[in-house]
Parts: sequence; C-alpha cells; structure tokens
Amino acid sequence: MDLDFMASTMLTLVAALPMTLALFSLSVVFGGLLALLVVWMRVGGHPVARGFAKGYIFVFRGSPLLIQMFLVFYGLGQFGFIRYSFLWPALREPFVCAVLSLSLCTAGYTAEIFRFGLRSIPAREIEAARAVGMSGFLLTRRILAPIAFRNALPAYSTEVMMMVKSTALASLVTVWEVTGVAQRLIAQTYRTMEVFLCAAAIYLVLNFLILQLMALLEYRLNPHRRAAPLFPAALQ
Amino acid sequence: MTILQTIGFGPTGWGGLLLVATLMTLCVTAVALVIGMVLGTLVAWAKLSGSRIARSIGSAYTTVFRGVPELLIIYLVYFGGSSLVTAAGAAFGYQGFLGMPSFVAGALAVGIISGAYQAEVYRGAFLAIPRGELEAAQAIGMNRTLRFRRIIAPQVLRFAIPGIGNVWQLSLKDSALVSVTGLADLMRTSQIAAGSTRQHFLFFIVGGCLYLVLTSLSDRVFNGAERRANRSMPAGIGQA
Amino acid sequence: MASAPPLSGAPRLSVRNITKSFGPHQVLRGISLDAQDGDVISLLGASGSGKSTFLRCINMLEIADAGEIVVDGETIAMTQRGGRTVPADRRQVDRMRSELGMVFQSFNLWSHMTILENIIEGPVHVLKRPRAECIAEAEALLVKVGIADKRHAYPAHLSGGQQQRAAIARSLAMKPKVMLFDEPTSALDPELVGEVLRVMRALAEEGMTMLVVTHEMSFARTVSNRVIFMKAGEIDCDGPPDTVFADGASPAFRQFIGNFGG
Amino acid sequence: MASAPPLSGAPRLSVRNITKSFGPHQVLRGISLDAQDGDVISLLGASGSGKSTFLRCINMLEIADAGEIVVDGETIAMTQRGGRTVPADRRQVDRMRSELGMVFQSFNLWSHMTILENIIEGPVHVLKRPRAECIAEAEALLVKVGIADKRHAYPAHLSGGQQQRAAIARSLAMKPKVMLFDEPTSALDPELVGEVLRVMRALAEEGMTMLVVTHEMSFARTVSNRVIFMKAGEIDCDGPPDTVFADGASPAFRQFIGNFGG
Amino acid sequence: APVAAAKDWKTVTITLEGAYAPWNLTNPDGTLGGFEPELAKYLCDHMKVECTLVASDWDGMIPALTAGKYDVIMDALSITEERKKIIDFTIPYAHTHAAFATAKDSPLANAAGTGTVIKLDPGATGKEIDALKEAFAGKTIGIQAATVYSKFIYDNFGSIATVREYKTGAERDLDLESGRIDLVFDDAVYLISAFEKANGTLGFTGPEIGGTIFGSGEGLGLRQADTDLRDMFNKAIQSALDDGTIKTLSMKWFKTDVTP
Ligand SMILES: Nc1ncnc2c1ncn2[C@@H]1O[C@H](COP(=O)(O)OP(=O)(O)OP(=O)(O)O)[C@@H](O)[C@H]1O
Ligand SMILES: Nc1ncnc2c1ncn2[C@@H]1O[C@H](COP(=O)(O)OP(=O)(O)OP(=O)(O)O)[C@@H](O)[C@H]1O
Ligand SMILES: [Mg+2]
Ligand SMILES: [Mg+2]
Repeated sequence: MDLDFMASTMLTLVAALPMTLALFSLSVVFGGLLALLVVWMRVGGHPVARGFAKGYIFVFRGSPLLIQMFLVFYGLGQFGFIRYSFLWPALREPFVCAVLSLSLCTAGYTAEIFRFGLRSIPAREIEAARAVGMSGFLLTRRILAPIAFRNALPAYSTEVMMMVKSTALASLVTVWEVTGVAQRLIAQTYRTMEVFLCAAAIYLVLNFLILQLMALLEYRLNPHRRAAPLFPAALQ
Repeated sequence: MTILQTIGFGPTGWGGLLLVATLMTLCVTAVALVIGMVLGTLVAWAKLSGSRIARSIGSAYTTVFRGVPELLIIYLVYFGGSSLVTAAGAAFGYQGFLGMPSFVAGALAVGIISGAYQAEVYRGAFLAIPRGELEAAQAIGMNRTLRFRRIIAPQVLRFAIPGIGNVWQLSLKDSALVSVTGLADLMRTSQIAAGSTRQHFLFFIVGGCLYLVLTSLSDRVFNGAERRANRSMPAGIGQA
Repeated sequence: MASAPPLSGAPRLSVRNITKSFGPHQVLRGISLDAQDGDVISLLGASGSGKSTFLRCINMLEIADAGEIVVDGETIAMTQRGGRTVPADRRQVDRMRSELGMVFQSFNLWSHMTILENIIEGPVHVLKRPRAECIAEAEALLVKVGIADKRHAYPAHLSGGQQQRAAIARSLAMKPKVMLFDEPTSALDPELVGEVLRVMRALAEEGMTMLVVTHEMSFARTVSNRVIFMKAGEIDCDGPPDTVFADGASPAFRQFIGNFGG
Repeated sequence: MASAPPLSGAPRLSVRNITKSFGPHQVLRGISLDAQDGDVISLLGASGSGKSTFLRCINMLEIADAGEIVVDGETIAMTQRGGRTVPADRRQVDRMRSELGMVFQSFNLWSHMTILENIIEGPVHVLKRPRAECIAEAEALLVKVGIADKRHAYPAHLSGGQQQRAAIARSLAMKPKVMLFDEPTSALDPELVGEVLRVMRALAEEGMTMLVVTHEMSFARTVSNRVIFMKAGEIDCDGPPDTVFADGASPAFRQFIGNFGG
Repeated sequence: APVAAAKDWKTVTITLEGAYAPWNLTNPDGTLGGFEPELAKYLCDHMKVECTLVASDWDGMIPALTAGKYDVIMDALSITEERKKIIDFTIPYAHTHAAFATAKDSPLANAAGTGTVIKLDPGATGKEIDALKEAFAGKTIGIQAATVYSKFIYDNFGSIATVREYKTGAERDLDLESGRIDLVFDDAVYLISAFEKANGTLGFTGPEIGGTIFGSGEGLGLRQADTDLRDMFNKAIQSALDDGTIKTLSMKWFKTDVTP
C-alpha cells in the first residue's frame, strides 16, 4: 500500500469534511423540525392532514434519495414558473437544494421513528396524565414527547448515522463533499480501494463520535431503566 | 416515440427490462433481509449478553456496518470475497477469475449491513418487553431457550415489526448500490435507460414509482403483521 | 382544601344513567349517583362488576356509551363524531379532570420521572403554580404518606406499597375537589392502611368529596357515609353503611360480605 | 398434588442467612427459614420491609448477596463470576424453579397470550405434558378461580382481580411443591378473598408448602400454621399464629397490627 | 490477479457502461449498441478471439478489472499519465476535440473563433483562449468532474469565471438548459449529440480545441500484466484505423471524424 498516496488522499478528503458536516447538521435540524410537523399531522385527528402526512412519508421513505435529489435539483429547474419565481435565487444554489432534499427525505424517516416512539408509550402513563387534566400541547410537551423521544432514541441515532452517509449523494448536484471528492480522485487515479478506504475511515470516525454522543444522551435520559438505584444517601 | 412506447413493453419499450430489474431488486432485498435476520439476531444477542467480549464484538459490528458507507462494504464483500474464491480456485488448479456470483455477493453485502440495523431493532424490542413478564417465565422454570422461543421471540417480533419494516426500506435502497457488482437492479436499469435515451426525468420518475410500488406492497405486509401482533394490546396513539 | 360550594346546593358530582359496553359485553347498565361536598362514598362489588370502569367513565378515560356527567352543576358536553360519542369541548374536560383526582388501581406512575417529579408535575404544569411552593408541598405530602426517603427514586425501584402511596400523594398534590380512589390500600400493610384511612378521614372532614372503590369493609363501615354495592354493572344497594350492612340489605350483598375474613 | 416427601425428613425448602442490598440500601439482613411439607407460612411486614425481595431471592429472580437456598435437600450451587455471585448450574435453577410456584405482586401475565395460553404455557412447554390434558386442567382451574368466561381474553382486557386470579391459576397449573404467593388477594373483593383462601387451605391440606406474603390478618391467623413478621430486613418474630398474635409478641408487631381495621 | 502471460487469449471479456450514448448505449431489448460495441466486434473478429461484452457500473469497473472479473474496459477512457500508473492503455482508437457550448440565444453565443479548430499542446495557450477569457469573465462554466478537461478549465478560466463540476455530462446539460450555468465545456462529439436532444437550442461557441493538450485520446484499459493482450489490441486498432473502419463508425455514430 502506498502510504504517501494514502496521506495525500486523506488530506484532500479532510478538506471536504466541512462541507459534509454543513450538509449533515443543517439537514438534521431542518429534517427534524419537518418531521415533528409531519408526525403531528400523522397522529392528529384531522383526516386531510393525516392523509397528507401518510402520503409524504410514503413517498419520501419509499423512493431512493438519489432520485429525490435529482428531481428536486434538476427537475424543479425545468419549470419556467419556478425559474421566474422568487424561490429561484435560493433553489438555484446547489447547496440549498442538497440540504432541501436531504431534509425532505430524512423527515419522512424521522416522522415514522417518532411515531413508533409515541406508540410505545404505556397507555397507563398517558391515562395518568389525562387524569390530572393534561391534554393537547401540555400533554405532548410534558409526557408524550419526553417518553416518545426516549423510546425513539435508539432508532433515531441510527437515522442520524444514515444521514451522515446520505450526504454523500450531494455530489450529484455539484456539492463536493467527502464521497464526491473521493470519487473524483478515483476517476483521476483509478485507485478505487485506497481512496475509498480513506473515505470510509472518515465516515467511521464521524459516526463513531455521533454514536457515542447518542449513547451518552440515552444513558442520561434513562436513569429509571438502569438497574442500580441512583439515589445514594448523599442525595438525601 | 411516445412516452408510453418508451416505457411500455413493445420492441422499443423499456418496460421489460425495468420489470426484470424490479424483480431483481426485490429478490436481492428479500434474500438480504433473511441474511440480516440471522446476523441481526446473533448480534443483538451478543450485545445483550453478559459477556463483555460478546458485547464488544456486537458493538463493533453495529458501529462498523452502520458507520461505513454501504458502497465500501459492497466493494469489500464482492472484491474481497472474489479474491478468496479465486485464490481457492487457483489452489485447485483453475486459472482465471472465479469470483462470487454477483447476486450472492450483492445480497450478502446488503444482508451484512441490514444485519447491523436489525440487531439494533431487536435489541430495542427486547428492552421493551416488560421485565415482569420475563421474570414470570423464569419463575415457572423456563430455561433460556424456552424463554427465548416462547416469551421473548414472539414479543420481540411484535415490538420489532415496525423497525423491520424500516430496515426493509433501507435495504431496498441499499440494494441500488449492488450495481457495482454488475447486477442490473432497478436503480441501475433506470440510469442505463436514462443515459441511453437521454430521457433522464422520464426514467427517474418511472424508477421512483416502481420503488414506491415495492414500498406499498411491503407496507401492506408489515401493517398486516403489525395489526395481527398487536391484537392483545390496548389501543395507543398513532396506531395505523 | 375546602373549596367554594357549587352553585345553589347542586351536587358536587352527579352521574346520570351511565352505560358502557366493551364489544358485546355490557359492563355498566345505567348507573346514577349524586355526591355532595364531604360525601365519602364506598363503592363495593365483586371483581369484574365494573367498579374501575365506572370511575374511569367519570373522568372520561373511558367514554360512556350513554349518560351524563355533571361536575359543580356543569354538564360535560358530548357530541357525536364519526359515529362515536366524544367530548364536545376538550378544554372543559381538562378543567374538569384537574378538579377530579384519581388514584389508579395499577398506580400508573410516570416511569421516567422520580417520585418527587411525579408529584409536582400536575401542580407546576397544569395548575401553573410556582415550582418551589409545589416542591415544599410535595415534600410534606411525601412525609404524610411515609416515603419521604424515596423522593428521588424512580417508580421501578419502589415496592408495591411505596408506589401506591406515591400515587396517592400525586393525586392529592392537585388539591382536587373530588377524589376517585381505585382500591387505594390494596398493596398496603395494615399499619399503612390505617395511616391512609386516617388521611382520607381528615380529607373528608375538610369537606372533600370522595368516591372510593375498596375491598376494606372496615373502611366502608367506619369512614364512609354512604355505601354503594355494584352487581353486574348495576347498583344493587345504596345507602348509609348502617342500613346497608344491616340485615335488610340485598341477598347478593350478604353473600358478598359473608365470606369476609375467610 | 401431594408429592414424594424430601429425603429423610429434610425440610422441603430451607433458606439460610440470606442478605441482599440494592446499592447502598441493605434490604435483607440475614434471613433464615425452614419449611416442611404442608407448612403454610404467612410473611407479614410493613411496606418496604423486604417481603417481595425475599420471595424473589428464594427463586433466584434476585441473586442474594450471601446465603444459601436448599430445595428438597439440594443446595443451589452458587459461584463467583466477574465479581458477582451467580448460579453455578443454570439447569439446576430452572429445575428448582419449576418446582416453586410464584404469584407476583404485579401479576406479570404474558401480554401476548390469552389467559388460557398463559396457563398452559408452563405445563406444555416446561413440563412437556400433552396439550389436551393441560387444557382440560387449565379449564378446571379457571372455573375454580371463577374466570372461565375470560379464557380467550388477553390480560390487558381484564380487571385487576381477574388478572390476579389468572396469575394464581397459572402458578397452580405447574403443580409445584412449594408456592410463593406475593399478596395473592390484594386486588380481590372479600367474596373472592374467601374463595382464594379456601383454595389455599385445600392445597395446604394436600400437603403443599406455601409461603404467603399477605396483609390479610385473618388469613395469617386462621389458615397459616406459622407467622413470620419482618422488620427492616430482619425477622422480628416467628412462630405459630396463636403465639405471635398473643400479647407476647414484639412491640413492633403489636404496633403493626394495632392499626388494623383503621 | 494471477492470470498472466501464459494464457493464450481465446475469450476476452470487455466491460462498458452501456449508458454513455453515443459511445455505448443499451437498447430497450437489453442489447448493447453504439460506437464502441461495433468497434469491439471488428477488433475481436480481427484478433479471432471470442468477446463477451458486459455492461457494468462505472464505480466498480476499475477494481473489477484489477480483480480479474473483466479483461478490458472500453468506456471512452482518456489516456493520462496518472491513470497509467494503475492500468495499461492501448493506443488511442479515438481522439476528440473539446469545445464550449451555450444556449443559442445567449449573449455568449458565437464567441470569437466559432466554427474554427485550433490545436494546442500541453501547457500552451493562444490568443484565441485570451479572447474567450475576456468574453466569459464572471460567467459560470460547467464541466464533468475528473475529466481531462477540468485541468484546462481551472488553469485558464478558474480565476475569471465560476467553475462548477458535475458527476455526469447529462446532469450538467440539464442545468445549462435551466440556466443555472452559462457555458459547458466538453468533448465535441458528446456535445453534438447533446444538441440533438436539446432541439437545436444549444450550440458551440468559440473554437473547437484539439491537439495533444487533452492527452492522446481514448484507449482501451487493461491490466498491466496483460501486455500480450494489449499488443493484440494495438494491432487490431491499427488495422481499424488503416482500413477506415474507425472513420466509418465515427461518421455513423458521431457525425464527425474522431480518428486520432
Ligand atoms: N430494583 C430495586 N432497586 C432499588 N431498590 C429496590 C428495588 N426493589 C426494591 N427496592 C427497595 O427495597 C425495599 C424492599 O422492597 P420490597 O419490594 O421487597 O418491599 P415489600 O416488603 O414487598 O413491600 P410492599 O409490601 O410495599 O410490597 C424497598 O425500600 C424498595 O424501595
Ligand atoms: N379494555 C377492555 N376491553 C374489554 N373488556 C374490558 C376492558 N376493561 C375491562 N373490561 C371488562 O369489563 C369488566 C369490568 O372491569 P372493571 O375493571 O371495571 O372491573 P372491577 O369492578 O374494577 O374489578 P376488580 O375489582 O377486579 O378491579 C371485566 O369483566 C373486564 O374483563
Ligand atoms: Mg378494578
Ligand atoms: Mg412487595
């Protein structure tokens, strides 16, 4: 193995890391917010909203991100009315489109994950909350959301790791993040395995860190599920 | 040529190829799901076991195979696996490339990845079983296998069905990457058709719709299974 | 905790002709009840006779198929939607529920909160009272029910009796006008039963209205001023304990208590 | 259900000097107990005194920190692994458990099975007896505890008392030699309490050994032949009911029962 | 791979993408067509070996070649020094010019030199290029990533225009149509076929650029160990050049002569 080549490859790839991180963090934030909206419509009482949310989840969870991104970036540009609308200055930008389609896609998945989280709340604990007069937003904020989030956390950390890898598709729309740069290097040098191993190492480290953070969060949020009691005499 | 001709089944239509590719995607994903179930169960069991070594192996597995881009894993399985097979062939005097069949390599690679995701699903589902019910099983003297078979597995399955549905979706799309092994799956066939006819939008939309057809079929299966599995539970929020 | 009396002597809580079925199985067959301030009503009945379901219907955790619930002279408005009876005004139900305390048969503590957090949850977030004040009151309640040392423990780490007492404290912290107790002493030892009954008697003296599902005949006899015996979803006998426990009561009730004490 | 007596008059169940802590909190401080065939031992004690924990230690759902458990003269072998005490032979524990029945304070029915399935699960799969035979026996047990009509219902759709009776039936279906009951009548009405106590008395007459955590003093007095009163993780008094309930018992016990009946 | 010189080549597996019209493409019935498959048939007949053409994904092509799954890549590979470190190339069987293209109604259309051909050597620039720099200042130029053209564009236009790199030419052309970019720079034969699709709304602007500046053309890629196979192909290609086959195929598929 050619160490010099690996080192220079690594440097080139790391230079693209900020782009990957920017895509990732923006789409996790926007995707998360969008998912909250979608899940709210999905479990809420309104039939039209529920139908819309079902359709949204179906389309964005069911089709490949590659196709979604292609259609968002290249497809929207085909329509004159979009090209002449006030949105075009934003949609013209590849980065905006990449974040947009990553967020749209992850929102579909995340909405499903949050819904499973809601589903696994023990019915008895919801009843207890209703019995003290909670409902609507208060019930959601104090009981449903905290429990659902705890339940959803393992699946959500998986989704977040997926997001890191999904950013790789952004090179399709000329946003050159780590994988795109790696593929470009391969096309120049034809050294597929070496370049991909470097890229994989970067993703692995990134995802490992994310996983540790998520595990820490999970541990912090779940003292009640741990075997040992957390109330030493010192607390009293 | 009209759109219908282009995507239809006539001599100038891509319908036939797309249909075969859809079936290919379905097959790769289904085989991968089964491989992933076996691996996922083992890894989940390792991660939940008392042995520290087993736990670390399990964590390493889920971290690596969820953390590394899927494409690389497919490369490694396909080319790494092929080198092994070729080397074995050479040992028996066969000259030249033997390799793993593309389908086997693709399904195996996607299955290994799917196993990492399924392991997490099963682990979560196991943790959702009320402790008391496990204790009750212990208390009547069920041994570990029996407990697993009669109490844990049915309940894990019940809690895991939505998660498995999710993994199925992921695998469906991961299977798009196996085209590097030369397999003509749905994604690659759409791209070939788009590249050959220069009708990118048409074929991307058709490809996307075929994925949605697969999704809606599988959703139906998983929703049915979920409803069956949950009939013993009080209704909660957000039920399908 | 004595609160303003309801308008013009209307009963604090009034339930009219409630029915409820689960599938083909009719659990409640038309139950009516009026409770005035300071009433302590014992609800007796065989297992499966619909006592828990009745309490759950009162604060609308189950929606009754028919019938009316009136709190402080205010009828809970119901409406038909999609072929099902549902409350017309969600806010009215919330307000009503925050005035009705409920102690569940299976406790239903929030598993992700400590005992103290369980108790202050309602006062702080539903009644929007200052947190410090609520904590002080919660601590006092915890002392009263004898689990002050468990204030920072999670429900999963408590014994059955400790959970039950936490559940009682959680309801009392809301300072409700009416309390619905579903077997509040089932997991308690006699000493604690005595303790809890003493607390309940004190509440009754302060004028709180209580509806208590119980299997403690001594409670029914000595603390409550009215005993209702349910049988197969109907009220079989209803009256002051002296009358009901006297030989004049229904044969079913005599059989029910006949076995008391094995 | 009378089973072969253990070797040479050794006690059916013998517990020696069990201790158990949760974190800093020592729950059991050295408890010993011998139970012969046909012994019915009532375990009394305040809430949180460690009764449930003691039962759970006996069939090893909690692993005691120290001490020995002997069933039919056979000591459960323990060993140290990774700094923790664990059973040396899992199969021995499983075998022992299938001979000890347990009724949990919180029932712990399997939520994915109907009541009938819950009951035949052990006999069919652990004892490997013919299914048809087990179903017939289970039906008989269901009639005995009065919930035959619920045989095809799931636990989530039962009332508290119905769940408790299902849990009792599930344990009895295993025909254990020793039964550990954790408050088996807490959710039952007096009529059913009487019913269940009658069942237990019959079992006692057939020679079954029983350890019953209970708050029913009448049970302790009339059915059991021995009463143990636990206090803060230790045995405070121990003896036949007449002696223990007599004035001679410890002051703590007198205080404990003093409040009985409010 | 341990396959080596000792082998006498009776069968050869050639891989191509099958989605790069008109170089190579897939017909709706699944068969392969285009310039390269037809040339491959000639070459194999000439060498008297049996060839199998297999379509495969570009991403896996190089590792599959080195692992021994295929023997030859025929996918419009440009011959460069960098790539020669990993695989071997035959002599070129095509050599195309490069050119800028833009919308016909764009103010950039018909820049100086449109319709002419200039030849440049590596590192060289000319007054024609300077004229283009002036005309294209401040515009956005789309190129396909990792092609031989990207260095040329970055060197000459990187400082005065915005360069945007696309994974494939097709996507870039869509963006030219939607107006996200003003110009594209690519292989002239490729562009001619793209113009066909665009219903005549696109056209060349500025001169076509030839010469050795973009390397020595497109060749077949092989494993470095298979020198005998390379020599066989070299002879066959030479013969195809000599007897005019390449020119004929080129006119058929590209409507222009790409003979190196
Ligand atoms: N898993 C656990 N973690 C920490 N503490 C525990 C745990 N289980 C029980 N405890 C504590 O151990 C003590 C004894 O509990 P146990 O359940 O044995 O009481 P008990 O005598 O059965 O009481 P009750 O009559 O209320 O059921 C209690 O103070 C309880 O808080
Ligand atoms: N969600 C439900 N679905 C179907 N049946 C139910 C449901 N909840 C209760 N039931 C049935 O309704 C009847 C009354 O139940 P309920 O819980 O009101 O009884 P209870 O009087 O409280 O009994 P207990 O004293 O045992 O708690 C029971 O026969 C029970 O099986
Ligand atoms: Mg009840
Ligand atoms: Mg207990």
